[in-house]
Amino acid sequence: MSTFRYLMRDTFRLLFRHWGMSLLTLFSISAVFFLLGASSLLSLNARHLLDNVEGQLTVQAYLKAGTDLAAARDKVQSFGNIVQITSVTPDEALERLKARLGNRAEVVTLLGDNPLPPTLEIRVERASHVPPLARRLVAMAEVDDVVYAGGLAEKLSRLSSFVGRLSMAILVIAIVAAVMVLFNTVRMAVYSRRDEIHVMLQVGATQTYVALPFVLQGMLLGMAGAALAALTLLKGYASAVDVLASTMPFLQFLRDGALLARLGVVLVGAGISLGWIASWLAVVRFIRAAMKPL
Amino acid sequence: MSTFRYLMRDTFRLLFRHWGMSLLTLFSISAVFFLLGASSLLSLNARHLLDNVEGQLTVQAYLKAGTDLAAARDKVQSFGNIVQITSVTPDEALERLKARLGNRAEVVTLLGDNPLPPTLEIRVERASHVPPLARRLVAMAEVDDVVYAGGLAEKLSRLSSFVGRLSMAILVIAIVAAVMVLFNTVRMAVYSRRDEIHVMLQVGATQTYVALPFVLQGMLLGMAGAALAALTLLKGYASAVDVLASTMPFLQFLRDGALLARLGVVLVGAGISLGWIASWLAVVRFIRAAMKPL
Amino acid sequence: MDIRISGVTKIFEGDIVALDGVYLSVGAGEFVYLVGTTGSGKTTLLRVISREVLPTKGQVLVGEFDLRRIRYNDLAYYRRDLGIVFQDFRLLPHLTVFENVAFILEAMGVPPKEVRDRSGFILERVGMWHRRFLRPPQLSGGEQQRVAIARAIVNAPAILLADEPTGNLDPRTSDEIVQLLTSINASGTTVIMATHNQYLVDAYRHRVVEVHRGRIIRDEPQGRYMADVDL
Amino acid sequence: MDIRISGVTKIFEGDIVALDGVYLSVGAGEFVYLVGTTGSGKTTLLRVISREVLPTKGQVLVGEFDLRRIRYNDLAYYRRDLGIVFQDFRLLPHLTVFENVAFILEAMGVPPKEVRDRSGFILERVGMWHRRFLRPPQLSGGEQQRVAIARAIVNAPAILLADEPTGNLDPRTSDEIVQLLTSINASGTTVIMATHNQYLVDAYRHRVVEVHRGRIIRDEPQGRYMADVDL
Ligand SMILES: Nc1ncnc2c1ncn2[C@@H]1O[C@H](COP(=O)(O)OP(=O)(O)OP(=O)(O)O)[C@@H](O)[C@H]1O
Ligand SMILES: Nc1ncnc2c1ncn2[C@@H]1O[C@H](COP(=O)(O)OP(=O)(O)OP(=O)(O)O)[C@@H](O)[C@H]1O
Ligand SMILES: [Mg+2]
Ligand SMILES: [Mg+2]
Repeated sequence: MSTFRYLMRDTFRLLFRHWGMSLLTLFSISAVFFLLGASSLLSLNARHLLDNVEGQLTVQAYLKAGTDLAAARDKVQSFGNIVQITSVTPDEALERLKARLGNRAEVVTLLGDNPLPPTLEIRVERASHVPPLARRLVAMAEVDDVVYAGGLAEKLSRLSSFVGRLSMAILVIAIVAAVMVLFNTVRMAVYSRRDEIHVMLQVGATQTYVALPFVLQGMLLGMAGAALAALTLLKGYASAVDVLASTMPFLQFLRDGALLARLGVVLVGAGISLGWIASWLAVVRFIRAAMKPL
Repeated sequence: MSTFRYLMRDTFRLLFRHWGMSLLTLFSISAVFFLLGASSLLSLNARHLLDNVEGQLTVQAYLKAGTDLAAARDKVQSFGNIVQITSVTPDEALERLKARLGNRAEVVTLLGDNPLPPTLEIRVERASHVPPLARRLVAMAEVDDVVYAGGLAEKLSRLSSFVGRLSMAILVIAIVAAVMVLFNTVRMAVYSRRDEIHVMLQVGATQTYVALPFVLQGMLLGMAGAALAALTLLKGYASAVDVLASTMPFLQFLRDGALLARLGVVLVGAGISLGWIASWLAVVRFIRAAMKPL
Repeated sequence: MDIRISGVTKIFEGDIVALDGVYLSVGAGEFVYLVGTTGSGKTTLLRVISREVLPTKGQVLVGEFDLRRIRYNDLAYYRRDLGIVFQDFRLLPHLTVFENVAFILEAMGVPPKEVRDRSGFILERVGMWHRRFLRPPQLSGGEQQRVAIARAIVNAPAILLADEPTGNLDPRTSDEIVQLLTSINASGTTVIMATHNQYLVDAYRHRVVEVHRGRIIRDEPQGRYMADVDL
Repeated sequence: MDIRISGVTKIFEGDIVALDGVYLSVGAGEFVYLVGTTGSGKTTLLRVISREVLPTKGQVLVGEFDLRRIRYNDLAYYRRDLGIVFQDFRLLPHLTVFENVAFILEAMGVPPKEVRDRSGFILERVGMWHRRFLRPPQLSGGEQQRVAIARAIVNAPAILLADEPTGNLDPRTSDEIVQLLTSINASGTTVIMATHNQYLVDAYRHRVVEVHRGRIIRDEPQGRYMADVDL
């Protein structure tokens, strides 16, 4: 019980003795976690945007005249990654065309025999699924021609994988940076109290008693930094989305409160864990070295 | 001469004694300067983009029939912020219309008397100049109606000022962060050698002799960090522009080599100066305190 | 706890032989002066007993602990049985005199009230109570030394290792300190005191062990000591 | 350089009176023992001379320097005329013995070759040349003290302030050190040495100044000293 009191006192002494260092760490950690959160939001938003756009991703396969639509449809269905297939018979296609032409529909009668092919309209899930699907469709004997927004789909899929890789890289960099910053702060705290640690170990303090204040210091700094970052991020995100949505109304941004709250919790959790790991690494190595006899 | 050798030796000892701290500082400084450079590039690009779009920013002022075009033109000219004014007489306007209608030009003859008003086409420099200009034009007695791409211009000007303020904020934050990081590193270096500094001052070392290695340490770290950031940034920018330009060909990115080189030089210069200031602040306060008698 | 040192040799890096085949037994409750010229190995011998130094050769047994084999976790508990007055004091400059003494007890988990009482009592005893709010850099050399002694004895150790505990004290205060150590010894604590002070060795008779170039060259039981040795 | 201290009082925070109206003149080339009980104010008096401590009242003149008025830039040059053996040594633990002595000369801008020669010579003289590559924590207490003395005299100071320079030395080495200080004194350096060692004060006769509770209570010229004072 009394040990706990001593522990708390020592932890706060550590935090406040070098308060400049503590503040700096806090801000660095916040910056790193802000970056982490921002990149998560970016990639979540990119995915969200793509989902919206991709919802309308359709490949049209014009079949050879006289092909059995149902059979072709079953064949295509087996390809996988397919959300929906709509079969359009030549008659249906003609009806649609007429509807679209409105009061000039009588022109269609000039076409004589219905020249429109039976068609499959295939919806896929992801932009990246379009090009392979198109290639497989072209290879089918039944298919006469394939039409799809190839450029757009491919661009979207490239952009999506770019954002994915970017936020992955940021994730890795941010974690490494957070560990480095925390490790270094605790290491400097340990270093600046090296004589004290030596003496404490020499007069019979256990490793745990010596290490715990440093570890707690690291965890508190990690937690506070991450919490600060999460707060700033979520507040900043709300207003950024407001500004961006009004200038670029054609883009759909993510505004899912539960998801954002979960992001905040994940950030704070990561802050605590990284603080723990980093300070443990920093202090244990030092204590082991200090305990080693000459 | 020999003093210089001692100085160099001590500076490198400082850098390498706590190499973990030095490395961390290097990376933090790099990150900060990277941010700084990236935000500069962002705002330069935003400006560049806006310049491109704004090159075509035109306000059309339809004057009342019978107005003296030249007088009106002179009046508008005095408003300022105006790149170019083209006067279009009713006859010229009619000719243009005919030209645009091509082989259906004879329709114009059905209009009878020329109904087109005399017009001023006013090019401005910035999107933000459009709304005030339009307001002043509407207020003129000679003007019948004003036509401009109001929504677009206003959105552009909001976006532009948003980017401007964003990069200004980043600039300030980055400078403060760089100074803090450098200050703290040097302060910790000073702190970890506090006994040494005390003894040196007590045995007759001058303040300059004691301070210089720390100041040089700060400057070298600032310089190296900024240089690292500049290199990564300019290399990264080149490939980012390649990717972005191929996915968004409708956007014009900045690719002016001389400008980018100048940005690099500015970054490195800022690194050196901030390193100098921060470490000077860190060490001088400490030395003054150490020199103070009890 | 009795101490048995057998065949201990310590060679530091750079082929510096600090101890060279030392055999020494100290029974529980003894008082031993460790004398010898500068650099003869007194401090090293004390550090072997506190396991700050691991012998290159030889065995050290203290109570039931074999210091070669002791595990990290046991080491902390072993050291709680020791009190050490370091030759260079090693007080913590950030803490006040009072805290310097109290933190030892805190590290052992003693409750705050008892920590206050025992620390205060011991500071009274070495005559440093009136300086309890100062920090070590604000003390004179002799005052620091007395705080170091207070810290070493506050946990009522079974063995007290005092390395030159009177180096910065005037003769009168030195007398008082040795009287203090003697009374602690009388209550059962083993005391090993390294010293250069010939006067004290003469005045307060105890067993005398002389070290020279890392070897024990004399070991006189209490009362048999002759004043011609090199301190 | 001669030292004139007139009416110096030093009151530390907490109303601790360390010096209380001290008058003391030391001529150039004198050798003065400063004696007195623990906490009597010897170190404080030496720190007043080195301007580590600024008196609350009174005047200190050393050579042409008025230590109350001395400017920051002059202070460094003033201190180059001093050699100080600190009671707690204050060696730099990261530097080797050799570097600990050499860096003083380096800070004065002495060329590397001369730095090497002079440092080596002085380390020979205090008998620490064979330990030149070790760092202070690897030295015995007495060895550290000798390095501290070497550092204080390497720049051939006009005034040498030695605070308890034999506290960790055995009698024989203490003799050697005082002989060394005496020979330095013979070459013109003023020496002020605070000590608790009655034997040395008796054996090597010099002027003796006794401090008690911050006051000078005795000032005996060389040879007139009587051994009944409190050290
Ligand atoms: N860590 C170390 N590395 C190298 N040599 C060491 C180390 N510690 C001690 N020594 C050497 O071992 C010898 C004995 O040192 P020790 O400190 O035991 O002497 P001592 O008897 O305590 O002397 P003193 O009376 O001066 O304190 C010395 O010559 C010293 O230089
Ligand atoms: N910075 C300080 N703040 C407060 N009190 C101080 C400070 N420095 C010294 N003192 C007090 O002034 C008194 C005289 O100290 P000083 O160090 O001069 O004694 P001394 O004669 O050198 O003793 P010793 O022989 O033990 O070294 C002591 O009681 C000490 O506690
Ligand atoms: Mg020793
Ligand atoms: Mg003193």
